[in-house]
Amino acid sequence: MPEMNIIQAVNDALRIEMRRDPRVVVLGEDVGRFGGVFRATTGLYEEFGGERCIDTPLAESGIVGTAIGMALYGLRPVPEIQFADFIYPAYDQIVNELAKMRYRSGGQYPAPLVIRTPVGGGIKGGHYHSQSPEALFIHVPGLKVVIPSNPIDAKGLLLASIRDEDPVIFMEPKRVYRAARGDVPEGDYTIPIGEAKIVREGRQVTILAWGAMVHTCLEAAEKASTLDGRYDLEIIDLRTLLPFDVDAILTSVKKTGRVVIVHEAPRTCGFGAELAATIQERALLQLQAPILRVTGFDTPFPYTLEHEYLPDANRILDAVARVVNF
Amino acid sequence: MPEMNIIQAVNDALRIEMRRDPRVVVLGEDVGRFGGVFRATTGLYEEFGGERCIDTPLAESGIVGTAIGMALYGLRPVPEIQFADFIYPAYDQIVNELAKMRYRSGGQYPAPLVIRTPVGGGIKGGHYHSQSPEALFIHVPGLKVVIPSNPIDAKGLLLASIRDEDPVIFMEPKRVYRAARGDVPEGDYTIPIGEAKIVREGRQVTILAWGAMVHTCLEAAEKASTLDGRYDLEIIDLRTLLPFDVDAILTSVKKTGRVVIVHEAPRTCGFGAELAATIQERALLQLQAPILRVTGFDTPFPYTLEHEYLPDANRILDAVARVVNF
Amino acid sequence: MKLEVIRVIDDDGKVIHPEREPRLTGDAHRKVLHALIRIRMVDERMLRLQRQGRLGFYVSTTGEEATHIGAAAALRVSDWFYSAYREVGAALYRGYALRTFMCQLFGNAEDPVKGRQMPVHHSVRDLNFVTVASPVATQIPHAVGTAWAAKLQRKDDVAVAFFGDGGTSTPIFHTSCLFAGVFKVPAIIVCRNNGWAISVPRSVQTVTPTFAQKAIAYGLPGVLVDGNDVLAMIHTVAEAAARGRRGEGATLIEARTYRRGAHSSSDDPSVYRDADEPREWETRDPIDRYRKYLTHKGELTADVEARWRHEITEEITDAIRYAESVPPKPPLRTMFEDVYAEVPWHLEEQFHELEEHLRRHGAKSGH
Amino acid sequence: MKLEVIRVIDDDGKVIHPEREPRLTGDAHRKVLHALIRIRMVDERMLRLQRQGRLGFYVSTTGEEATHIGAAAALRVSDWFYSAYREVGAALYRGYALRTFMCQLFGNAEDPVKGRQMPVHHSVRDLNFVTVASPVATQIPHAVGTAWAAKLQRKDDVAVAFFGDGGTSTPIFHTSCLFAGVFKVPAIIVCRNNGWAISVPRSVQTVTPTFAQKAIAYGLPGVLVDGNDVLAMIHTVAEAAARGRRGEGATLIEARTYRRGAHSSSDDPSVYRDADEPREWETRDPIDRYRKYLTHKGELTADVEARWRHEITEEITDAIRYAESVPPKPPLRTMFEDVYAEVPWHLEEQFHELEEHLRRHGAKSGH
Ligand SMILES: Cc1ncc(C[n+]2csc(CCOP(=O)(O)OP(=O)(O)O)c2C)c(N)n1
Ligand SMILES: Cc1ncc(C[n+]2csc(CCOP(=O)(O)OP(=O)(O)O)c2C)c(N)n1
Ligand SMILES: [Mg+2]
Ligand SMILES: [Mg+2]
Repeated sequence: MPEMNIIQAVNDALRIEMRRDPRVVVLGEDVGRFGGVFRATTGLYEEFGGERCIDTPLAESGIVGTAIGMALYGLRPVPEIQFADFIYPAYDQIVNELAKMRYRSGGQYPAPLVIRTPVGGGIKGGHYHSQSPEALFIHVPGLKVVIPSNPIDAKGLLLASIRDEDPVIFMEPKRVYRAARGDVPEGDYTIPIGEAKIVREGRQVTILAWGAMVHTCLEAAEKASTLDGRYDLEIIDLRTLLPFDVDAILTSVKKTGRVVIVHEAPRTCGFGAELAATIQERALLQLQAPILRVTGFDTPFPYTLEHEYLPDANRILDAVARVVNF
Repeated sequence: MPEMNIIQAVNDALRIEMRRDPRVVVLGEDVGRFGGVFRATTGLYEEFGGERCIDTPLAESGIVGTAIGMALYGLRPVPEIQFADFIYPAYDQIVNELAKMRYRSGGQYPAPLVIRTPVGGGIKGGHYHSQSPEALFIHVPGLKVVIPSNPIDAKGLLLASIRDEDPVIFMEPKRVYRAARGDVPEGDYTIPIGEAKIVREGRQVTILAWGAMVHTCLEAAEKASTLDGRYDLEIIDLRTLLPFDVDAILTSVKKTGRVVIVHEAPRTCGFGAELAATIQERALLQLQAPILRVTGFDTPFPYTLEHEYLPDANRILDAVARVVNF
Repeated sequence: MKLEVIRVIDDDGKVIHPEREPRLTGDAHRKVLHALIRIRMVDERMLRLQRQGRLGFYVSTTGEEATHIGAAAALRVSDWFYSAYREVGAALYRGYALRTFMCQLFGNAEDPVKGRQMPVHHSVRDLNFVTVASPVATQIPHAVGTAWAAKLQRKDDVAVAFFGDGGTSTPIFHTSCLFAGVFKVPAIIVCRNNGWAISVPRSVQTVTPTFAQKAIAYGLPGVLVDGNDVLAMIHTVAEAAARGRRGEGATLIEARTYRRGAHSSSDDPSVYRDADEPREWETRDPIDRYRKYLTHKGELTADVEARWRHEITEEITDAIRYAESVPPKPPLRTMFEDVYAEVPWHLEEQFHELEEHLRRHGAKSGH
Repeated sequence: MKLEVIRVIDDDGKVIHPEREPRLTGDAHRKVLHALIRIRMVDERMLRLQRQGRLGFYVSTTGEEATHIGAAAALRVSDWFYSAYREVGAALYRGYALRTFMCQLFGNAEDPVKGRQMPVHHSVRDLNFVTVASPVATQIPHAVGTAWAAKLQRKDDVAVAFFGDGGTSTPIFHTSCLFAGVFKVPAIIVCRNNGWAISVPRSVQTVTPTFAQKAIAYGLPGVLVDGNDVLAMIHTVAEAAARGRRGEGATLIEARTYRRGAHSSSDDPSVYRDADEPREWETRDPIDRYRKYLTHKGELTADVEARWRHEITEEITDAIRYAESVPPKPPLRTMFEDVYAEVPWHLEEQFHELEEHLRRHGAKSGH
């Protein structure tokens, strides 16, 4: 199994699916000859030509809007939005059109497509190259939201997403695009949408995370275990944010009775709120402590102070200490 | 004090402020000669002329985008988005520009303006005339979000919003636009942004609601009190959703130990999630039962079955029974 | 910029441009006239029904019928039709059953879109008439994408998108036309300029004398056509479709017409519009003009139309009766279906929660 | 559509259109040349600094300086300047201090925008140079709104917005131009067409031969100007400003130029662009052309420029030294300020939470 990073895994998945399924087309800004500003579409233009790996004008609403029309006709478009921070001009097409197509047509006109977009901070990107807007899509019925944390999941989930019958917002954690490496199975495989993964077993506190934060949580767990083995953390990588894997979460919570949720997005009305609300609804009596959230702050994403803004192992451990010592 | 409905109260507030402050301009689709499709701007064109009550082309991004430019220059624009369902083409201007102007310019370029927009269902409007997108703005740092439930608050909060130094998304509950009536003080007064209001005192369960749902909750409380006075509900009308009045909420929760949150928007990642998350973080030990949410379902807003979709007194009472009998 | 208004007949139905006259059989002509009359009669009856409180909402197309009936007549059923809320006559022209049409308006148990959308938001998969949305102009990029997909798949389908004059102001109009131009797709982008966007006159949407000239911004041909001349519509759309099929790309069409009625059943134009304005346009009625043309041509006798009117009245009555006899609500579970291809756990739970609740409290009256 | 490219001088600095030649004093001319040379030198030095790892990111404007320096020279400081990330030379022209400029690039404790944005996202309230954003073209409606507000308040300020060729594809370009046309506001909308949007060539943004012709869609005058001819830029923007001040509304300008360098310090054009292309454009360098013009005119001697270069080098060195001496981070509390006019309770809490946390764990290294 070749070692790959997330970019290579995404690239591999796209290539496999474009070879397998002639309906798959990739479109977006700079995805063609250049292979994408993060190089995730490298080589696709050369292999599949400009009709299937398409450089578009600078208009996210046009990219998503025409991709919807393609999907309605039977293609399987995989539009790329260069940074999630630039997805908002397409927001109307995503939330009012794409998300509602199947429903409003009584099931006649589904529009399955996958919007790939890099998310998250930690790359010195400031306000507009760092955002984590997952909650803005999770709140919209009709969309699925997926975010891998590592190359193996990235490939399997992307293949599953392209084959899914529903529109998927596929978020890629750009901070670990190259840093997260792994031995990725060759060829075709999928990882089911909707299944979380326990990336570290533990008995004391359940940590819920996704994307780049999974790595920060692992770092925290490592650190915790050296502190006289004081904290024994169970880390769940949600992988799919909608529909999320409520069973995996509740099973863990019933075991540990303590929960810390970690995300980069601003706290208020972030996805952490939904998880906390759901858990207390279903497992209040099992909770030994309040569910805490370690998140980005309720400010625009800053430039110089981004590492103060982003959750890190210390902040996670502080929250862990609070729930353990509650 | 004249009796007014919400539309008249909004209209009164706009007129008062346009008379008082020459910087205030109103702009939007059909707001001019027609006075708005809900007639909230009636008479303003006649009194203040087409330069201060402006019919625009059909482009929400243009309405909000140019209003930002006006605000930067020193005006106090009050753009109207005809239905909140149509706000998304302006979403980029709202979340990436308006919300971040003051912050990203180091405080040099604030853009105070008020976006008025009708929200909510119950008027046979289907997918596109019924949405309650508050969570999509609450999650965005830099915006304030206000929603009155009655004409007295509508007038006082709108006047406060226009005079506020920050951008405000001012949501108007269209279902009770005409139905909610009250004796509205004449002339100038404001109601502070950020303060909730206890609209019914009670000891047994705290009900959190806003907009049209406040009336549904009152109906539920009424019904509950006749059921052998079984349930004694305290109803808090949040009025401002961001920044929300955490003290008022916690004071009530500490008294009752039981909470039901009611909103029209889809459940997942709605504002109810944030409230539940916050309350359990701060008052877990006071909770006698899980915090329950009675909300719209996670589907697009339906047409025929809208009253099945919308929370009503019975659904609220079911949740009340569950938290009481937990 | 001066653009010629494409016409075939004058206001009296006389041919003024024989070189553009579509070569249709008598039957084909009569089918078009029948469709025009039928949607006109449907509109009248539905507005009455709405005023009687039997229907929640309606949007009529009176005076503007030729724009979309002409387009439908110029295209194949295999071509994709992306309609706004005011061109549903095209679905009827293609064969959409009036009973089904009526069930959609009522949002009842036999509504093909399962009571999920407001009246007039039809969707007819078999006829490639794509699900209508309320937000203005959002369908344009879909037509462009569909046309693009057809091109990529080497099919010779074209896609047409209709929208109003207000629609040209939307941001999505811009990006759609741009993509259509850059990728040279067989799309036909039709602005049905009826002079008003609710209360906002055309002069507020743009200061340009025409909408057609906006094509210049996208490298598209821009055609201005008399939207009340059904033959000119057929001619123009057929030419655009032929261009598209020849691989020459998209066309932007401005069809000049006029909204004679209210914007919708919720609107009252007397507040903002001079009552004389609509009257003026009655003299340019598309049905009258076409009827005269066909009569001159000897393709129509008075008794034919009388018979049609009788049949259509019966047909509408039957459809209403039918729709009113169907259970008024789709099954509860439909509310939770089709959000996704399969109902996910949270919606399954929400369905059961509601079902259980209604079992205890009894179904909703409907308020 | 054929549009003349407005020029004043040819590639050799010879006046070919004396009727358009701006009437500037020798000092004014030298101020313009100095500004052109200064931003060129700043760019070179900053890119070097970035490569040395002393600066996080940089965007240069090499070869395109005349577009915005010309505009700045044609306008008053009271006119509002809405810049993209590639026209910050205009702020320097207006008097923005290089030390402050440098502190912004470093995002340090003296950065006027408090370390909140990436390098080159300046904001200079005193000089009416409005806070720069990264998303493309989002500033255009703000310029239109500002110009509109000035008109409503009977002030004679105008507002200019700059953006790239890619910017014309955005939906907000469309609605902005439309509003500018409909409300006849004194805005100047400048597309700085430098041939590329990162790796995407101009030919993918539109199939039209010019961007200027898009003005026809909005009823605006559309002017095509040689963006490497600073005199032509001054002339064109001055005319547009005069039109605006006379109440005649907005102007759309396409300034033709070329991005000779990489898109930004994160980009590598060798992957997608023929290396000869930029070389061709070196012969049309705006500084060379203008220098020749001024030399012909007798307004410039060689020693002046040598002195400037020396001074500017010193000035830049001083500014870098200064910026590197300032504490590298703004105070923690600034992260929570200016989200709102006053810090609300939840941000106050979050600040204390973080402050307390850092007190216990020690400040961040900065990674
Ligand atoms: C994006 C959006 N904004 C506002 C509305 C509300 N609205 C519904 S129809 C309409 C006017 C549309 O006018 P036009 O495009 O000319 O079409 P017409 O109704 O004349 O056929 C408006 C403003 C909407 N549906 N969508
Ligand atoms: C809305 C949006 N989409 C994508 C990007 C990413 N991006 C940054 S610059 C750029 C190209 C801009 O090209 P152009 O407008 O021609 O300006 P230039 O860089 O050539 O000056 C892109 C695609 C962005 N900043 N904003
Ligand atoms: Mg219209
Ligand atoms: Mg460019």
